[in-house]
Amino acid sequence: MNIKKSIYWSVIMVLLLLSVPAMAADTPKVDSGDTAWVLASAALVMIMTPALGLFYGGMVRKKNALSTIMFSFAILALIGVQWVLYGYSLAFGPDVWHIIGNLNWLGLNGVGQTPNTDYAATIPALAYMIFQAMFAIITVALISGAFVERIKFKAFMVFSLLWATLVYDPIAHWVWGTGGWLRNMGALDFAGGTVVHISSGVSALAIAFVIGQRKGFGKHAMEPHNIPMVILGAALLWFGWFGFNGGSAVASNGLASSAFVVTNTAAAAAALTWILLSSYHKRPSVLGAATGGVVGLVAITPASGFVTPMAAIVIGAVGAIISYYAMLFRGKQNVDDSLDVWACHGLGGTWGAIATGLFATTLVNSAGANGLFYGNPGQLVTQLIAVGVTWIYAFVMTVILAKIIDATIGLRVEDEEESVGLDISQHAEKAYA
Amino acid sequence: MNIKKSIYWSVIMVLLLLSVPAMAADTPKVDSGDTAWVLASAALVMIMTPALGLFYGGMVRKKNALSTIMFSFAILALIGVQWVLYGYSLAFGPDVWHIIGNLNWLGLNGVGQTPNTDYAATIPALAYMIFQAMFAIITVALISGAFVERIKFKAFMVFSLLWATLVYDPIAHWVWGTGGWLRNMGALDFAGGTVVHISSGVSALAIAFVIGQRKGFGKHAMEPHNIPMVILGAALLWFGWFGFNGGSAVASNGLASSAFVVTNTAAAAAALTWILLSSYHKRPSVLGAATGGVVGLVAITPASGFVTPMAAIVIGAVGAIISYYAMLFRGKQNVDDSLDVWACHGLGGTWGAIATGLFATTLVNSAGANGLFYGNPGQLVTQLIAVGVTWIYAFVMTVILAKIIDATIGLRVEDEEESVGLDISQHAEKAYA
Amino acid sequence: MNIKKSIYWSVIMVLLLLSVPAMAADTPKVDSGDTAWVLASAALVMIMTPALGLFYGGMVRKKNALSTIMFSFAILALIGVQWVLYGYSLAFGPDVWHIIGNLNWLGLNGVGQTPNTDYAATIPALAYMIFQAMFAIITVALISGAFVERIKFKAFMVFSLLWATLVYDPIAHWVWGTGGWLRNMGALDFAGGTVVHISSGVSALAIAFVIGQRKGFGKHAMEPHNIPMVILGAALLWFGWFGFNGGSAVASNGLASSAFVVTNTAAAAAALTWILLSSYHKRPSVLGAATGGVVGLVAITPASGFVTPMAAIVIGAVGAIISYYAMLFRGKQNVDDSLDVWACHGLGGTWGAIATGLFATTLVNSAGANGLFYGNPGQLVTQLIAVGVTWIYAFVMTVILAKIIDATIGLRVEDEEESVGLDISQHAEKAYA
Amino acid sequence: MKKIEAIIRPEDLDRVRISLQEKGLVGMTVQEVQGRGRQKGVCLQWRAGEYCIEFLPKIKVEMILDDNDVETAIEQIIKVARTGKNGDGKIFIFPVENVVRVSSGERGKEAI
Amino acid sequence: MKKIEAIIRPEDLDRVRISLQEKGLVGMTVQEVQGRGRQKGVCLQWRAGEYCIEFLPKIKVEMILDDNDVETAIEQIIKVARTGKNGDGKIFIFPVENVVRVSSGERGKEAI
Amino acid sequence: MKKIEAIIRPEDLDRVRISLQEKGLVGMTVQEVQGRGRQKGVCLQWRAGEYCIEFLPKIKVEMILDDNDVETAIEQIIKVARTGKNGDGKIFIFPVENVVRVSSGERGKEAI
Ligand SMILES: Nc1ncnc2c1ncn2[C@@H]1O[C@H](COP(=O)(O)OP(=O)(O)O)[C@@H](O)[C@H]1O
Ligand SMILES: Nc1ncnc2c1ncn2[C@@H]1O[C@H](COP(=O)(O)OP(=O)(O)O)[C@@H](O)[C@H]1O
Ligand SMILES: Nc1ncnc2c1ncn2[C@@H]1O[C@H](COP(=O)(O)OP(=O)(O)O)[C@@H](O)[C@H]1O
Repeated sequence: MNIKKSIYWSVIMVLLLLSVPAMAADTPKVDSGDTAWVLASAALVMIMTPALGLFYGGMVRKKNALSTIMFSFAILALIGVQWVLYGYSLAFGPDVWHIIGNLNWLGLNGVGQTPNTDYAATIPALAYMIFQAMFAIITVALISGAFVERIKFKAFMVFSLLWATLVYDPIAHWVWGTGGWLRNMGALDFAGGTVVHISSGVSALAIAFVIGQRKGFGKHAMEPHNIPMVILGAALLWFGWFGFNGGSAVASNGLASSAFVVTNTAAAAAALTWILLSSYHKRPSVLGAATGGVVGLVAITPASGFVTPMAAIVIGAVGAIISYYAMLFRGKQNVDDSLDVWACHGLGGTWGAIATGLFATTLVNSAGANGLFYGNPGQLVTQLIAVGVTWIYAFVMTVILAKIIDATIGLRVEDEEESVGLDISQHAEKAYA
Repeated sequence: MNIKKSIYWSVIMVLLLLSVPAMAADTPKVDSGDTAWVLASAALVMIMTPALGLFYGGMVRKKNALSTIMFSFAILALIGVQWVLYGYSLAFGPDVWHIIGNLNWLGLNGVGQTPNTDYAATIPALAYMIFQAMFAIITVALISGAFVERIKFKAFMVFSLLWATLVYDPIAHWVWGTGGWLRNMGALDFAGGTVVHISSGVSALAIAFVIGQRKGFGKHAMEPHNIPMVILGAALLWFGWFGFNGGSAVASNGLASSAFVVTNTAAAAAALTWILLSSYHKRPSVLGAATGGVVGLVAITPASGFVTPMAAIVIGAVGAIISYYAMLFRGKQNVDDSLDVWACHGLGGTWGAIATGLFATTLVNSAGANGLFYGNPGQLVTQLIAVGVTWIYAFVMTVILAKIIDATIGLRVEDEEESVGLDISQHAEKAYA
Repeated sequence: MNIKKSIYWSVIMVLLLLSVPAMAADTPKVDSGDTAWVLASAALVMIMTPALGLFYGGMVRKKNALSTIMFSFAILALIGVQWVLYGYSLAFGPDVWHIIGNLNWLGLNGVGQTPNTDYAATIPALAYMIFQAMFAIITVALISGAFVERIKFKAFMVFSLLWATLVYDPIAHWVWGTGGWLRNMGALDFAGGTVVHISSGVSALAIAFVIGQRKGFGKHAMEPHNIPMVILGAALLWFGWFGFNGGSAVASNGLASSAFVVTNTAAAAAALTWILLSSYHKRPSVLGAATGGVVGLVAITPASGFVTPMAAIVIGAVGAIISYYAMLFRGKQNVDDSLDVWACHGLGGTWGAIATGLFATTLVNSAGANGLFYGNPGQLVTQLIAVGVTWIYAFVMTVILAKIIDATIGLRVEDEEESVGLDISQHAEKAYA
Repeated sequence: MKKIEAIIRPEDLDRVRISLQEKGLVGMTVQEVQGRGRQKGVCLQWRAGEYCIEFLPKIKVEMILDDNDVETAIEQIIKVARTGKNGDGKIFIFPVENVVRVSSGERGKEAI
Repeated sequence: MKKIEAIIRPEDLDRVRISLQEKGLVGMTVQEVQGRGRQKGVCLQWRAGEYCIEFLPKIKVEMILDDNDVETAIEQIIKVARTGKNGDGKIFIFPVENVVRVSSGERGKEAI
Repeated sequence: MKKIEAIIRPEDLDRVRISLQEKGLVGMTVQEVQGRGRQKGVCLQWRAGEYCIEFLPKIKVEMILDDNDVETAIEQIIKVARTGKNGDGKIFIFPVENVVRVSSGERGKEAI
């Protein structure tokens, strides 16, 4: 009796005691380690955008070096403001018909220092927001590889703002936003194969069609003016990509570590593959190694939270092969997607999204799904749908936007301005004295 | 009775159990997440100093490129040692008359692996110390923009050591040290508007007066020799600034995230504003975008732990406008503060400190205070006092130090050495072969 | 009675309650803060390898700039794959006879998201693995300073793969692997004085002997083509080194902070010492400051988890003096270890390993040991043995490998290829247009 | 034999080269130079405000030609590089005493 | 018409340009060169120790002038660039056969 | 007095300089140029595939010489730079009217 009572009361006291953390679990609690990793990751992703500017800038002619670097830097400014004002709300705000966020979070209204458990239960909502900001920024900047050396700076800024708003924000909502229809369908995209790479890569192709070739394209050599700058850019991209993929776990745990590992592995495998391909065709290429590394990073991005390191080697290597031959192919066409955004990001992202449908395994991420090779062909179908939808939407919307801008303020600089170079003609500056 | 007893004992047992963490709370405990973030932040702030070297180095003529980069790199070495030997003790050591730390912590004596709860309750005292070291380093390096292309290297080193000891260490103590008089007064300076930016920016103006103009100033064009290098520097500064401001929360939490967000937002808004200003006056400037970004980072620094993202947009944009016109003004005067440290950091910091008095809100930081716009005009007054005191102290002390050095070892190189360039004349080296 | 019973049951309940975390402690638990710091550190160490490429690349002639940068970048790819496939298993896998790991962990089999308590109890095994991967990568890349401007790219790749497998992986096992014989002996090497720096530095000397001097060595000046690039590389190395040493605590705690602090302090002291040495002999050197910083980082590496900041100043300064005069000495010999890997890393690492035997104190790290100055001469002996063994093994193995490669595919390019430069002859690329 | 030095706009180099090649004039040496003449310098932007530089980037094309080819070369260059505006550039003609081909030791016209 | 090529110290360029402009001599082409002559090379620092280079950076100023202007130009250059020490530089004078202005097709003196 | 302009391979510069110095010919001005002649351009790699450039990096060595030294200089250059293959380069000889040394004002042969 007494015993029973003692037990009874002890249990009650213990439950009471336990209820404190239980209650605490109701109000989501910020984990300092997870927050540290996501903030560090946001910083890492931020540096990727100027790094992209260097990566691209080193590949153009000297007279357009600054202009090319500026595309990325200006996007950091432009989308840095757009995202905070309304971009985040459109992409991640409360769902409207599964296609877009509403404007409740305008000006980050209600995005505060406590977690939003819809997206990340253990980090401040602001941390998640700024991590996502960096994704929006770099995606818009990626496109600039398509129209370097000939676009009007003003047209570039207008295009970028519209594209971010009408292409990126919706796609991000579909795939990542709570209630987004592709997310609901079960499409897997850990860190942005569709949202970031297909959207930008396919749009690059589209705008390359509209703006047309550079003067002298296919006739005169267009020498990369500073390959060490390209390598520096690639290295910083690789470095930042650990935040891009690793941070997409929005926690500092085994999954983040796994994503980090496959990221490095795929990049290494792809760079190595590109070195071998270029050796086979001519010589082991330095520019090629850098390009290969980036392509491997692209390819692993959507899969990075779902696959094993051995799969990462395959994903990286195959990604490199696809992009390599796609570049050769594109070079022979009349399309001047000057820095091969389509071949690198469009196709790299497409392959990565498909590979996710092949190699994903719940052994790596129990919150994910199995792919074809783990007995779930349905996932591949879902991935293909997500890929197809993103291709079509991005391509069509970009053509429309580009045509409208071309018809109004004009996309392209004057011939003489192009000859002189955009640094002088658009910015009244020279890269080097 | 029995019930009561059971309850009684259960409660006691439970309290006993709970008392373990309670006691643990008395001895401050290191939080691994907070420590991770502060260490990462210290690394981020460290890279800012060589980044500053590149930022400045790209803006000078080729013959002074190395010399300019060296200013920052040498300070990393010099103050890296000074801080550990006695600088930290002077700035943060036990208070003497509210104006300086004593020398108890000489050689980091007593600065150990457990937290110093005066400064940061959840990270090792050594982590706080090294985070602060990076602030001392970059502040001294910032001044170098004023006297590039003409100072004797030796004079530079002596000046820097004296300035760190007699200007930086005291001001840091006043504002941040336990017992410091401005801190006691309630002056808010989250990450260094007064301590870092006003102190360096005003001192830059002062030493520019003493050392005089470069030969040919206002007569010949002095072309920036490598603007991509400037952009790289600015990008790394932006990147590192997340540690500068975000790390100043000395914890990995909502406040750190908020500081991170406003940092990016202000920088973006300022860069965008500068692009627009330069478009209005001539063309959208690349050098201007980089400069604007840095100015936005400066302006938000003191406010970063106290204001909302929307306030950050205003702070960044207004900061850019102030610095832009201040540069135009300075350029027309006879003062050769060559890389506009005063216009960027002196005025940016001043505006930021004042803006803190306007926009600060305890909604963002309950440990802070409200500013004018949140009903507390007194805070603005406090801020103005802190600003005024820092201006006067930094200016007067720097004039005195510079004059003494000029009268003894001489501040300035010979005319011929200046013509040939400091790389050859001071370092017997050439930047590029 | 009742009281006793109540106590009795309460205690049982409480123990039951406690047993949950107790049991949890048996299955090692990932700490988010420790993981955040180790992942961030892995990213920091990763950037060191391309940084090394820039550091080395700026010091060679323009015609070999890309080739030199490529050495590091290609290693990132090559060893990034090797490590995952079998390198990690050889170095850290289950011990075989205290000299090598077995192949159980081939393809990272069994290296998962939970901790391996043998190496790091609070972070995922994958995080530890990738952190270590970055060490293997940079070590192999370090050697490349010895044979720049004349090695065949293919020979370089083959050599690097063999060296990683037959030299690095075993030494890493001896010193760091569970069961490794030097570890069992009590040799202290916190972050790689023997494993990383002696092994690479001594091997550099060995391969320099085998490959022979560059054409014109000692006759024509071989101007560093881009010193700002060297400084950028050194700055990123310094930045990354915080992860190298700080991350070697494999936790985010007081020890990590201490390692971080001594790292910065030794680098600063060494850079300052080199500035003074060069001033004494000629002028304060910029290239020298960068070199000094790196040498200080090398010297503190093995000691970084065991010594105080004051010891770090001595270790850095003495390291700089040793390397400075070793370079002067080497320059006068007929050995063309072109970028002085032996003087910087071989001797810096040797001095650091010995200094660990002098300055180590359990006050800093209770899991370490005391050195001579703290009353334990035995530690110095152990350190000397570890140093000696590493010297001999690395030297002999490298000579053998280099000779075999030379006899088969040939180590060195044709004279004409060397004259034209490796960028064109090996890679069909030009660094700058 | 004559030497012509043509100072042209950098963006015209590719087209000048091709137009000369069409006439069989292949050998040439080019370099980047800074020029000033009737064409004014250019004002570039500083961080705020601007600064003006006195020299503009130009390309100097040097060709040693047989006397008969001089007029052809001049025509071809003018055809491509003329816009009629200041800064189109100049062609200078100089006497040459001899030419030696290093690889063969040939001298004179054969060596061009 | 003559061509003068003046090899000067890089730091003198601005002042040389201005002093020539004062006499109405505006047209010129300049380039960075490496020179060696009586002035010895310079020893620069390596990481430890030093290495010596044989060539020093110089500026070459080329002007095509009317015969009457040659002496003026020489005077002006000497006025500014002379320090009396080795390395002040040299002025070479060459014959010119003709000048063509690309924009107008003018030849001879008018085209300068 | 003559001026010789030798276009050589960049990798030969050090040896050319030394071989001229052996004969007491020290004064010279060199610059990096891009050349094209019988030697074809080179095809470099793009990220995938390749592109071909028409110009190759060369070094131009300019020397003003006393008439007597011209043949010596030519010989020395040929000795070092000849491989017998295309691209060995050319030496052009031009007349010089006068030389002025800036530091002393000396003219003519003394000034070389
Ligand atoms: N007198 C001169 N001597 C040497 N170079 C000249 C001279 N005049 C012009 N040049 C070169 O020719 C270039 C074009 O000359 P400019 O007068 O601007 O053009 P244009 O004659 O076509 O109007 C200049 O930039 C300069 O390099
Ligand atoms: N004989 C020469 N041929 C070509 N260039 C020369 C000759 N002599 C001198 N120079 C050039 O003139 C520059 C100055 O010559 P130098 O003999 O050093 O000075 P100075 O004659 O004023 O004492 C050299 O750096 C070189 O570029
Ligand atoms: N007619 C020419 N005018 C000016 N420069 C020339 C001419 N022919 C050759 N050159 C220069 O000489 C270099 C070597 O000429 P090339 O015909 O390739 O070699 P080689 O005559 O030794 O076979 C070229 O790269 C170019 O710079």
